[in-house]
Amino acid sequence: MGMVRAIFAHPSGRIGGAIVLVYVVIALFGAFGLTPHDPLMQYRIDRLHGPSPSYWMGTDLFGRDVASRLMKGVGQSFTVAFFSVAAAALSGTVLGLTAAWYGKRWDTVMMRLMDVLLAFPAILLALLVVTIIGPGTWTSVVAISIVYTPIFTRVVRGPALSLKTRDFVDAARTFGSSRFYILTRHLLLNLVAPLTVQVTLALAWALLTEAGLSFLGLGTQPPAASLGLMLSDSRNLMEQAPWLLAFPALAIMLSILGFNLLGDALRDILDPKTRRA
Amino acid sequence: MNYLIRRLAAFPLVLIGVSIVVFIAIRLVPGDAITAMLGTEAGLLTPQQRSSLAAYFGIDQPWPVQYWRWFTGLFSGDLGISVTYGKPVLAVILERFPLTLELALLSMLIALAIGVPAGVFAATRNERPADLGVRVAAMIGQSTPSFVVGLVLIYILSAGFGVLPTMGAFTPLWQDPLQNLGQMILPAVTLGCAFAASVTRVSRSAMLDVLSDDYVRTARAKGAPERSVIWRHALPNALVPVVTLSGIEFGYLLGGAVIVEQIYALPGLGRMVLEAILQRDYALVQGSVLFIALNFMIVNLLVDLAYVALDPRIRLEGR
Amino acid sequence: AKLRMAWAQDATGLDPHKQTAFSSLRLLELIYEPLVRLDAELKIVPGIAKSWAFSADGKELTFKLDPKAKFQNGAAVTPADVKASFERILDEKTGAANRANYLSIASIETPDAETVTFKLSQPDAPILTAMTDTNSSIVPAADIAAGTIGTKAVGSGPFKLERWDPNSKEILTANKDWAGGATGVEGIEISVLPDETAILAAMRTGQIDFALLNDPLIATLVPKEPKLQLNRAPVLAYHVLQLNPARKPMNELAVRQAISCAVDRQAVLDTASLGEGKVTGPLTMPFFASDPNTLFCYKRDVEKAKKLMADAGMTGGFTATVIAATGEPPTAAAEAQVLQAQLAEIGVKLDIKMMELNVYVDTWLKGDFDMAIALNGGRPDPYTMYNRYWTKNGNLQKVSNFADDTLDALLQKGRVETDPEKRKAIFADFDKELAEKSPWVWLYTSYGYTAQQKNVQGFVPMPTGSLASLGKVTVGQ
Amino acid sequence: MKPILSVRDLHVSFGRAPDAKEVVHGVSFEVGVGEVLAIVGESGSGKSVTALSTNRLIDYAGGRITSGTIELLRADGTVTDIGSASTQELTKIRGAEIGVIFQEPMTSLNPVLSIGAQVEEAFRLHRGLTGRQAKAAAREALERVRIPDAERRLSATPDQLSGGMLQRVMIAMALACNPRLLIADEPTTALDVTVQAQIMALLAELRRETGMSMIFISHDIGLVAGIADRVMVMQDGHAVEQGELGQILDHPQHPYTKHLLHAVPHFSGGDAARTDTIRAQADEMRPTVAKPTLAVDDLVVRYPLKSGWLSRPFGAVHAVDGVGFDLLPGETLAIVGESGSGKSTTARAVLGLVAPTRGAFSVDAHAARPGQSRLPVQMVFQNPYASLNPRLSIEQILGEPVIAAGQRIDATVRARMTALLARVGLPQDSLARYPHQFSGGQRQRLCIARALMLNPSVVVLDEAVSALDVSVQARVLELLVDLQREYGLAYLFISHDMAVVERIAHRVAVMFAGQIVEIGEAKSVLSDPQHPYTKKLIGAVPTIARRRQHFELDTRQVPSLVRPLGFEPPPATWREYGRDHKVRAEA
Ligand SMILES: Nc1ncnc2c1ncn2[C@@H]1O[C@H](COP(=O)(O)OP(=O)(O)OP(=O)(O)O)[C@@H](O)[C@H]1O
Ligand SMILES: Nc1ncnc2c1ncn2[C@@H]1O[C@H](COP(=O)(O)OP(=O)(O)OP(=O)(O)O)[C@@H](O)[C@H]1O
Ligand SMILES: [Mg+2]
Ligand SMILES: [Mg+2]
Repeated sequence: MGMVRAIFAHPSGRIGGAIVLVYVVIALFGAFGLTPHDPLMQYRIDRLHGPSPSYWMGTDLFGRDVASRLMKGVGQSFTVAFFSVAAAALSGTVLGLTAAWYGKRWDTVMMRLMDVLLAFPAILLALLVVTIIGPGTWTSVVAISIVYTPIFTRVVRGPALSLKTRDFVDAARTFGSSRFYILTRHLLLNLVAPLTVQVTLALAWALLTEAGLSFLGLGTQPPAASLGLMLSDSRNLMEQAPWLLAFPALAIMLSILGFNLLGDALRDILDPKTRRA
Repeated sequence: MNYLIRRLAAFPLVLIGVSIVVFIAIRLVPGDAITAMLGTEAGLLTPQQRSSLAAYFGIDQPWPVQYWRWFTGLFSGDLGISVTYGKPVLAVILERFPLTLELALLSMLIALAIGVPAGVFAATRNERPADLGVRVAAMIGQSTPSFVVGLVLIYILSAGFGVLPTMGAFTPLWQDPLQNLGQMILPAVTLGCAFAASVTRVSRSAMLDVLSDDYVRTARAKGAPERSVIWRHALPNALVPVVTLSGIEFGYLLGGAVIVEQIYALPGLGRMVLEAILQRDYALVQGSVLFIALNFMIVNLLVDLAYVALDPRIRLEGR
Repeated sequence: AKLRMAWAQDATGLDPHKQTAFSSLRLLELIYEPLVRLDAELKIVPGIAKSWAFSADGKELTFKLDPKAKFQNGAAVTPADVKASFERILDEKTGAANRANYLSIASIETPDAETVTFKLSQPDAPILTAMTDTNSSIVPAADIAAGTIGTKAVGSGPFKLERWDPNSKEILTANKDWAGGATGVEGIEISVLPDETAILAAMRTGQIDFALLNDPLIATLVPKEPKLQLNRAPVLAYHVLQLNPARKPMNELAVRQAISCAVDRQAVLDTASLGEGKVTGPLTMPFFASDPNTLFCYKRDVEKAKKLMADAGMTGGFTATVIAATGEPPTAAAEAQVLQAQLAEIGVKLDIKMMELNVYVDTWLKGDFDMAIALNGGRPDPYTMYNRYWTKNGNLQKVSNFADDTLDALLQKGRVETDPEKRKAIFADFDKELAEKSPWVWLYTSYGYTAQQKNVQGFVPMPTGSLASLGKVTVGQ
Repeated sequence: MKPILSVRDLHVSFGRAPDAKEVVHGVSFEVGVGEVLAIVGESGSGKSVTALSTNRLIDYAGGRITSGTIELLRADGTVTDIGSASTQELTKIRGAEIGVIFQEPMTSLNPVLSIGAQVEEAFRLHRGLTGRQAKAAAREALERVRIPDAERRLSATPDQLSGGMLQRVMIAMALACNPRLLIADEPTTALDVTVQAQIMALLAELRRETGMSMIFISHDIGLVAGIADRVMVMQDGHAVEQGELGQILDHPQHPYTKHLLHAVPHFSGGDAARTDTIRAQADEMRPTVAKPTLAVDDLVVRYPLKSGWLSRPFGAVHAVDGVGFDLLPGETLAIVGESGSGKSTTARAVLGLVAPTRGAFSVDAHAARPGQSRLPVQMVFQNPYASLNPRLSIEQILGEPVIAAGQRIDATVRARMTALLARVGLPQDSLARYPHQFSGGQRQRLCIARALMLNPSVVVLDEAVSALDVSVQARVLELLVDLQREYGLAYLFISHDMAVVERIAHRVAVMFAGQIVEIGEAKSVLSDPQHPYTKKLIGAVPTIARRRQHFELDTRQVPSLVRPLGFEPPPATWREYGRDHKVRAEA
């Protein structure tokens, strides 16, 4: 609760928090079907209608209400972004922590492995994952989390290496504290700040990556909507129906803006240097 | 020196790892060169026809045999023959690489040329309106998908102004530098946009950290003018994170920028890999992934070396 | 003048006997020529052969070659080249795409320097149409012997391939020795612009004279440009919803018919292709095609569909997965979504599964689907077009999963019949029967699009999508 | 004659107008030409802020001069009001007329620029020198501050020089343009005593040479005694007292000044050493107690150095080389020595944080009571900020050793926590708080409480009070002594501060280059050092008694600890002085 108050006391946290909150509300409305129209309903006679009082953001090729689909899509995109980032953060943290702690060969092997993953073209990775578990929401989650794991590994490993040499870790060793205790309480707990910031950044990037995957048909499966899919579906209709591109693009930009602002605020709030005592 | 040799010694191991993963990965994906070539017509082939085509594409042997053949070929610089291009894989890659390198360099140049000054500017006006303006612009730049930027740019230029750099018929730099730059500028700007945005953000926060360091105070105490304090004393110390970011992004770009290459019809590595995958050109996929991985590792190494050049405190041995 | 041309998908190879991809054929037909060709009405006209004739018993087909026909290396096209080309096609090791159409060839004879005679084991009317295919092009016997087919393109067509950077560009120059006479342009420079919006942008700024378009969403923008012209030609390829009659409940005739009745084909066409096309039955070639309104349930009838479902004991409907390839055709995802909405009305719940093209092809060839959205290629001859699916030993039985005595008999009858009118009657029955048995739900045929600057003259759009008429195209100032 | 600097009623605040926090409340002082004004006071009293206001560097830290005048007498005889000077004018004044030396030489030099470039810059900016001339001037400047081999150092970067060396570079830079006023903000706090002595000597000499004025900031009155003409004492942003050096030292008026002079430890050459020597009693009266709690014999710690392709070792850093001592219950052994002499490494080896290359140590568990932890040695680290995990609550921090020992946090443990907190003088509600909510001294008390959670018999204190403010230091020392008496703790106390050592140690061991060169009873060693190194060390300690003492300049380098592979030092021979005092004989 103190956290929430701190975010809203921070100037960019206030804006970022408000944006993210609005998105969450929109996503919840979408999830509970509180949309102006049925997002899957095809109003044949109203195909490719521009924004109007009955269709706030116009209709798509099928005569479906863009506003309603956007509300659904936000939920879908956020789900993918949230789960993939959570998975990447979790595995990246475990790998980064152990790499930093055990060092030596394990560290070398892990970091080179991460290099391999980073060096791999993402689409090949995605294609592979897709054929193993079939296309869809969870495929995107797995594919995106594989792409982001090395990044989290690096983000964790660097500070963990320096935390490892801090006096309180030495102190813990003189008490004979268990490795697990040291790793979780002394290292991990102090990584919360960089991790939180990275998470908000990764959330933003995951939204874009989901768009890229949908572009290749590997992401969300139609007729479900995600911001990325709506965006890539609309590219060849850009001239006939610019609203099809504009609204999802705006939605993505605004949400990323929100995450970034929130990330900036969290960095300030969680940084002991700038934290108010 | 020692460090360099040890890092280089790790290359082959990583590359072997990459090669095994890519070899298996691409074969696990359904479809092969035959379905890629014939599409649904592949169903008309008799088993005899199919096996002779498989032999033609070199995919008739068991996987380990195929791998071994390919792997031993590597030592004589033979990455196999691309079935799409009918040429040695290495030749195909090297043909495409200059463009990719040029595009990556250009976008990085644009990103650094815009991002660093913008970041520095914002940092020196911390929390004032100018700073907020730069930050919001950077966030917008970072959050716009590159294909949206590309499509909108093309549309505005062609439909709005009736001008467009030559699409397709790509001219290499050494044939006609002007024509080449004309073709490269839009894609480079498209990529550079998001890149510059991240550079701006990173250099801003690095500068903010550095500006509160003691030696900056020392420089001021010496009577150095503000310009010199910022550019000569502070900036070099803020470059490490900027180099890290640029290195990672540059490394990615050397793997090709699929979407931008696609939109602007540039024959770069990214599209080549995508098409090689779609056409199940196994040798080309393997060769290019290996090549991209090698590039990535070299860039990483260069970044590490750049750290040392930038900051004498950093020692490589422990890293 | 040079013709500056663009397309989104590049050729994938140069072997005219093996390459079946639409994009490869468009390039190869500018370089190679078959014995005979089709014109815009799909009538057979001379190619390398000046004239041809079936023997009375229909078991011998004789061609007289055009003495002017020359390969781009200067050598004349001889009966030996024809014989070698067909032998290459027939050789199982080649893996030639068209081999199945020539199984009736018993031997090939070359009595003199102008004549080639094909001896057939049985009368085979469709064989002549098959020979119009670019996949049956004549290549130099010497190149076959040298094994350079596929790496070096030497044909007898209007243009010579000067340079090919796959997925980037092709440079073609006029073939001065072309038997068809002088070409209208000095050469063609083809750019591969993978994004069709970029093609349109390049045409708007006058960088490109002529382009091939796939996506109706882009094509429909062309007529709005004052300097541009859109050419559309109805094509033989058809959009279809393939059912898998080997899987429950599609094995029930009533269920399949119910699906057919529940589909509003015009609506699919209107939405997915912006109305660019024509609702069609199984046969798409104008000469054989029936009026769609005479076919089973081509008028949407949801009540009837529901009744049929009830008859099959499926009142509650069922769930099925429909596969479609990403971007191939560009309308696939849209078609799937419209069909999904329509079938939902009779309780059939479709799950759409988009696949990368090769994965799709692999799955399709295994017949491993409940339903599939497909764009299947058409052939000028009904037998050639459908024997693979609907004869009992058709090569693609595994895909169609549907063997039917009536259909099989009709196809065999049509194959040996050489009188065009009688053939037409036979295939009309076939068309009706196929629509009624509804193993698949045929939807519509779309247009093949080319766009050009208005100063480009002489291009003839073809139902096969062929660009062969580029040989005579001129670019005005 | 006019004073060079005259400050009147200076008020400085931080933050923007509405929430501005004033930290200097109306300070006035003058610095005469050629005079040294010392500003003393505890941490946070506003010394730095006052000094940095005189060239408006405070602007860049977010500070603002809200009222008052600062008048500087320029070289050309004019007087400039710094408070209203333009930025251009200030750039001309800074460096040229007012030079500054900061506390932390390690962080105050730009790490990415060469020493030469940084020193040259001063000449470029104010003298208009360029190229070779600037370089030559920089070399001369380095020579002037007695940097050996100046030519070569020009191209070195700061990380390649020691702290003392860097501080000389700072001085060279500050003096480059012969400023008429030098601000030295705690220029030696981060340095060893011996190095400190050298820097002080250098400053004194340079001042004689150039006749510049100086503002010298320190919290160590002993140090000030050696250099200042006049002293200003600050407390909470007020100048509570100022006057001639002698007057302040001999007749302090303000209670705070008195406190500074009397309550905080000052080195007095062994006179203040502890007399409750356990060892003497043990030897004479209770031989059974003579069993040491901790005995260390021939401890060796080496860090191998590797090079070449295959990382072949070519030598080793002999960080600790054959150290031996023992420690009785209730006794304090202080280890002194300058930076890098192996003090911390010895402590870390005893704690098991580094693996000794050789040597034995035994910890006598029976010496203590039941309820003993598995590790009867506990540690208190130098930096109270760094040794407490900022994200754990005090309850979690105190509970950690208990959990590590495999016990649960129950009511008895909690009771012990509160009792210990009360014992070290912390508020009762501390358990739910976090480290950042405590001051430095309080944090060090927390560390002590944590070390005591499991009834250790030995506590290792590595520079445990060095980071604390002088008056806080005194209180923590008292606490330590009390706790020692109460629990019979044995302390291994590591410090470079002789004044502190004098207050707490029963015995002193002097380390030099990884070896103990002198060890014995505190009073004896401190008042009558035998080894030349010990003599030098003690001679370098500034004291009030040795007022205005003339420091000797000494530019010798510390010996390298890097030894070739397989090198073994010759066995030590010891000479005995008195009952408990022996000295290593020089080879
Ligand atoms: N940049 C700043 N922002 C806000 N407050 C500051 C800033 N710098 C110093 N202060 C406050 O001003 C007061 C005086 O600080 P100053 O640095 O002058 O103390 P000092 O006497 O030099 O202490 P020390 O001996 O620790 O160096 C302190 O309360 C400090 O918290
Ligand atoms: N991990 C290590 N690897 C190599 N050398 C080391 C290592 N740790 C310490 N040393 C070296 O061992 C020597 C002794 O270091 P130590 O930290 O014990 O000195 P110290 O007396 O505690 O100094 P200070 O007063 O600065 O704390 C130093 O020369 C140091 O450089
Ligand atoms: Mg200070
Ligand atoms: Mg130490």
